[in-house]
Amino acid sequence: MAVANYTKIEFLGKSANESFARSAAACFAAQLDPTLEELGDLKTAVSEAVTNCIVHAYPNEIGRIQMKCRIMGDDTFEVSIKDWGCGIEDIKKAMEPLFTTGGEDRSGMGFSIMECFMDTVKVKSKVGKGTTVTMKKKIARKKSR
Amino acid sequence: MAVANYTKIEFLGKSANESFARSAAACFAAQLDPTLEELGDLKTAVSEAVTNCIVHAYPNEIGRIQMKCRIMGDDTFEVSIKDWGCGIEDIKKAMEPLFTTGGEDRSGMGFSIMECFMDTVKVKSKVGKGTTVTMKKKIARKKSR
Amino acid sequence: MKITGYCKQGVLTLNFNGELDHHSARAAMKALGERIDAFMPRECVLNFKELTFMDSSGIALILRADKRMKEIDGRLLVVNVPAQPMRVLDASGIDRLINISGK
Amino acid sequence: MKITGYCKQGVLTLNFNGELDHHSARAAMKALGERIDAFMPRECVLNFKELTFMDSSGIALILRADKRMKEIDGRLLVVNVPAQPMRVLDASGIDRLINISGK
Ligand SMILES: Nc1ncnc2c1ncn2[C@@H]1O[C@H](COP(=O)(O)OP(=O)(O)O)[C@@H](O)[C@H]1O
Ligand SMILES: Nc1ncnc2c1ncn2[C@@H]1O[C@H](COP(=O)(O)OP(=O)(O)O)[C@@H](O)[C@H]1O
Repeated sequence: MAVANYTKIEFLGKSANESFARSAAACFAAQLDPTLEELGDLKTAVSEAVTNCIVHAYPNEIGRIQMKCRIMGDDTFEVSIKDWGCGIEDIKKAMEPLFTTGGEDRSGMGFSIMECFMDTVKVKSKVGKGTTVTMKKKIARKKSR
Repeated sequence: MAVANYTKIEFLGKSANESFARSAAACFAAQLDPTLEELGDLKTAVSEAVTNCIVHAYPNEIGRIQMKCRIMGDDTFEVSIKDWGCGIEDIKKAMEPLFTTGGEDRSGMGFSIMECFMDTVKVKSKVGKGTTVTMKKKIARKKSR
Repeated sequence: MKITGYCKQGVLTLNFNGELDHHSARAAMKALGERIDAFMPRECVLNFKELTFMDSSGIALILRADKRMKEIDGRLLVVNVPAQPMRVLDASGIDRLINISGK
Repeated sequence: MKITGYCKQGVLTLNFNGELDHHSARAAMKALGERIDAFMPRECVLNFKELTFMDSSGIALILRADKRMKEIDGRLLVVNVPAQPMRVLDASGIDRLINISGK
């Protein structure tokens, strides 16, 4: 499927940038004229993935995060969030509901929410190298709603 | 002055991205807790600079645009907008009010508005290589308002 | 950007809803030009009440609308201008040429 | 994120205003814990009416507040939950453990 539009956003893994990242993704996705619910779903999924970079990938430093947003010709919104942090040893386990290495501050529901709100969620990771989470969601055309 | 936070955003020179670019800049600047007026000024200045890349730098193609936003330690917001387009031959002339090479669709007020709404506007350009516009604006602290 | 409007007793009122930038300006100019040509009003009122953003593309649009109205011996008014578009109009000095009033 | 509240007849009501994410959760949890400790209420009501965004950080916060309330033999209620936070609560299944009501 051809890419109709894209943006690449690089930012620091500071918690103040969580709201920037999800808002920027939503501003870009606005071109697909999504419903408020679809927009909320995208923002939530991006917020989870970006928070994971800040909390888990870079526990002791302020690392670099890269977010790529793509609008595909078939009105699918694709977003990938990449870090160069600690990586995930067992991806399958990490994606189980309630699994967390984050203690009481985290719920272990991050990946479950991404999977619930997006059509597909793919995780690529290498311990010591970093993690990329790629998510897709088809936005319904206004006419067919 | 130390950089407290930054983001680098790359996007295509499609006119649909004008609203994305100014909104993304505003979302990032939100960390400085600007007034509505300051936020409007930033959005307007970014809109002018990004539109110039799309209209003037890449008249016959969809080029690449890069926007860097920086929050400085002294609460200055700095934004630079870069293209790899046709460049500007006479920068001084280009910045004069009402000067335009864009015909009836353009007003020739882009640079004047940037200069009016931002504290400083700097233009670097090389014909055939591209243009970078760098603008700064100090955001007043809430307490001292 | 959505433009709606009506013509009553020679006064064409056009309501601008949304953001007026380079992306939306061409379609807005077309809609405006078509309506002026269709109604040939003696007065054209651009109602900016619901205009959420405007940059210098809006200035070009206002100047062209003014030119078109003068050609048919009519006049142009811009009314209900919100704060952000008003700052752009102020910065441009266009308020010395066109009849503009705020919100 | 701003939290305001009052305690009346053993019922501590806390109003959440703004976005509840990882960035704001720590301060929110601190404010919440301090108020529960100060008033030792029999009921704690989290009023989400003005909560404009919430991600899974909010789930962790609710679960901790629930745990703290159970320790002092009280109960936790979450009320006036807007659409987006409600979708997050639904997806998490937390609505089976906590008393939650929508807007
Ligand atoms: N970007 C990442 N880098 C390293 N580890 C990660 C990353 N994202 C997730 N993880 C691991 O996966 C676990 C589960 O993540 P998640 O489902 O989002 O829940 P939570 O963030 O609440 O822990 C995390 O606790 C962490 O161990
Ligand atoms: N990024 C750019 N690349 C090439 N030329 C530019 C660029 N930005 C501005 N210019 C030149 O400077 C002129 C004045 O720009 P400006 O004041 O923004 O007014 P306008 O965009 O309405 O023409 C333009 O007409 C164009 O010739």
